[in-house]
Amino acid sequence: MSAHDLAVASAAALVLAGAAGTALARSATRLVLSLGAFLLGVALCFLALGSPLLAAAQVFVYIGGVLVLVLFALMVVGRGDGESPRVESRHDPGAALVALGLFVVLAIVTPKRPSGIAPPEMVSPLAVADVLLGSGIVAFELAGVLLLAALLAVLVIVKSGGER
Amino acid sequence: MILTVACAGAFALGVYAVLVRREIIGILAGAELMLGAAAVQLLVAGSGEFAAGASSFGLILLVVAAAEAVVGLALIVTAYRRAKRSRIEEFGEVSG
Amino acid sequence: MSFVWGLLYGTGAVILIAGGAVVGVWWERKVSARIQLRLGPQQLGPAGSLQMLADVPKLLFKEDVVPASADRLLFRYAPLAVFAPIAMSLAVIPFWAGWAPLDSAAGVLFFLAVPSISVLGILFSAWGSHNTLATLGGVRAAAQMVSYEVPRALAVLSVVVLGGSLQPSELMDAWRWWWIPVTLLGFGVYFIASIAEMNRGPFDLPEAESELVAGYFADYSGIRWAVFMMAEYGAMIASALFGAALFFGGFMWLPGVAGLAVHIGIAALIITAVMWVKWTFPRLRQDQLMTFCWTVLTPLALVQLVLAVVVALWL
Amino acid sequence: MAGVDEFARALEDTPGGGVVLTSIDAISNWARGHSLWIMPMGTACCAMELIAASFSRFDFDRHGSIPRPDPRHTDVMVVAGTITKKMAPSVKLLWEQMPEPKWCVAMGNCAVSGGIFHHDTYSVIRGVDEFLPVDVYIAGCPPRPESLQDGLLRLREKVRSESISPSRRRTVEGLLPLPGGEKR
Repeated sequence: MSAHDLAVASAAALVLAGAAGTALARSATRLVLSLGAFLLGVALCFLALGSPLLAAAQVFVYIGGVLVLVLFALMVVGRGDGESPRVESRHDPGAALVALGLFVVLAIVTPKRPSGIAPPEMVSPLAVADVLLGSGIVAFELAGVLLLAALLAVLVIVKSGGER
Repeated sequence: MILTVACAGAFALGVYAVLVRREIIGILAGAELMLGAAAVQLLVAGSGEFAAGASSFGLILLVVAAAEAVVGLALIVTAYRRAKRSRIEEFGEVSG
Repeated sequence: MSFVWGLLYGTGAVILIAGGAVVGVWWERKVSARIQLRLGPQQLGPAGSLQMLADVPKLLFKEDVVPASADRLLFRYAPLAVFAPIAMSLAVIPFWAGWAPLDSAAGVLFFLAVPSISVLGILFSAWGSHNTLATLGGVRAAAQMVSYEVPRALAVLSVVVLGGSLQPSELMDAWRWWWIPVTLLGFGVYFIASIAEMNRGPFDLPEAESELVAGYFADYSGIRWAVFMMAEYGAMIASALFGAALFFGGFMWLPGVAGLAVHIGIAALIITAVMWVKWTFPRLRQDQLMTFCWTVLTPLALVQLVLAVVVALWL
Repeated sequence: MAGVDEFARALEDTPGGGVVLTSIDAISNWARGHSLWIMPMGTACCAMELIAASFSRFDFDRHGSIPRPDPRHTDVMVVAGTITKKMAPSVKLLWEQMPEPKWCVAMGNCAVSGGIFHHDTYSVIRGVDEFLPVDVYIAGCPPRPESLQDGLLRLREKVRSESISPSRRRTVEGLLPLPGGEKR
């Protein structure tokens, strides 16, 4: 088992543990901690798959931005008593069965990368830029439009909430 | 191999969280799990000659997921400020 | 092999930040004394330079208070969650021609991204304290740090556009002296946004002592509080070294060790300027802070970006 | 603090550990004495002198004393001014929030003995030593910053006799009951 395999395995373990914590945790503190572990694990996976740009962007956008916002929303919604707010869930065998079936199907169907092969070459940010501004220009522009729409939507939502 | 299984697990756990969680923040976290797992799987599938393309579409996926999370959180905070509620059953009536 | 290298680097970064914090606190006390017509530390060592040798053991031997209502896990490890990302961010700063400790292809983005994890540590400490003042301070810090990341990243982007690379060593190879006038506005934005990013005055609303006592670290005593202070000085050192390299060329002026000395000298000047700003300007109000970020700093950074793009295309 | 206490006890029990313990004591006492950070508990006119002490003419930062607003970060509480019965619980709470080791300086006649309010008042506490373990008393109404400086330097001498070991510490009862019963 090479160092790269070990890195991949630890990243995968972090992803799985973080996901389990996020789905099953009872207190909001644990939920946020697990979500942070999951997002960090995803960033490590990106790094192990040879995309440092995507890993840095993941840390920048998710851990520095989205996770902070989640914590922020929890602080706003769950304040009052000193306790960490509880996150309720209604566990149900049907849902578990659906999730399990999905897991089996996904694990069988999705394409795999054989383990034990050499670490992939690092994708340079220039190559990504070539794709984004070349063949992927439509998707890139659409993502920009989507971001603008999201920005306007947030402004409208927050504005209308403040009126009452 | 191991990454694919872990991602499938994370995705399934995300689906489970969306199905069983009652707090909206928990549901949003489940959606984040699914998107993250899908992004890693995209990179796994695209490693090799499509690496640059997979990376760029991973980036776009990141943008979409971030936009979704931000709008969702804005909705939660606004709903809480309006009616002091944050559980999914409490949003039964559409007209508020 | 890479593991050993990482361990070595981590130890080096912690020693560098600790040493930098010791010198930095002494220097700050001297600078602030100068500004307020005082003398500053005087008794221990020449010009009081050994004052921190008394302060650090004192903090080490202080009682380690954990409030009864605090979330113990979050409260205890939050200082580390604030400190570690800042120590990590030192890794991508280029110190030598063609060399940075971690010369990643996305190094510049790494420098902007990793310190933003420390916001999470601040929120954890604020939430873990279960203290109104700490919570208010943490919420303020989060809002401020997430907002000021935008102009800071845009300002750094203008240099990236001129250099055409996100890799620190390549960027420094491409560096030319005439970038300084082109990116001067960008440096101004970077300087102000960095001050806000490390929660120092006049943007130190998260720890405003006149209203929030000490904000998110109000309940920390002894060594844990010292780790917070070390993180603050570490952020200052990292931002100054990075800014000195990207906006002023750093080691590019002279070859070899002399270049490194020039780099550190420019960074020391930037740090002194940060302290000067802190002890001169009064603290802003929260709404002024946000308005300043979104209506002044971000447009200025965009203007700088357009300027850099025009220059890069014209070449 | 518990960890440090256990460490000190273990040192005392090992033969030859006393030498190490006294060396650590010497270092920590030197460090503590040269870095006495002030918790400014200013309630009346003495507070002006206390404030003047950290600015240009007197500048206590010269010998390492800086004021910090947070009780958790400080070592010396300087009670400067009249403490009324209504104020006393807050003073006591702030004192309890300071981490060990901590010292208390009673600055000015009011804090020493009630001062001009010693006779014929119903509302003033006759000296903070009724509920705080005072280490240094500074007379004056108000005392000049020079005398506060003298008081802090004397406190530094007192700190030299401290120890990190609980059995060698000359502890005074840290928490006295509030005069007139516990009222929060």
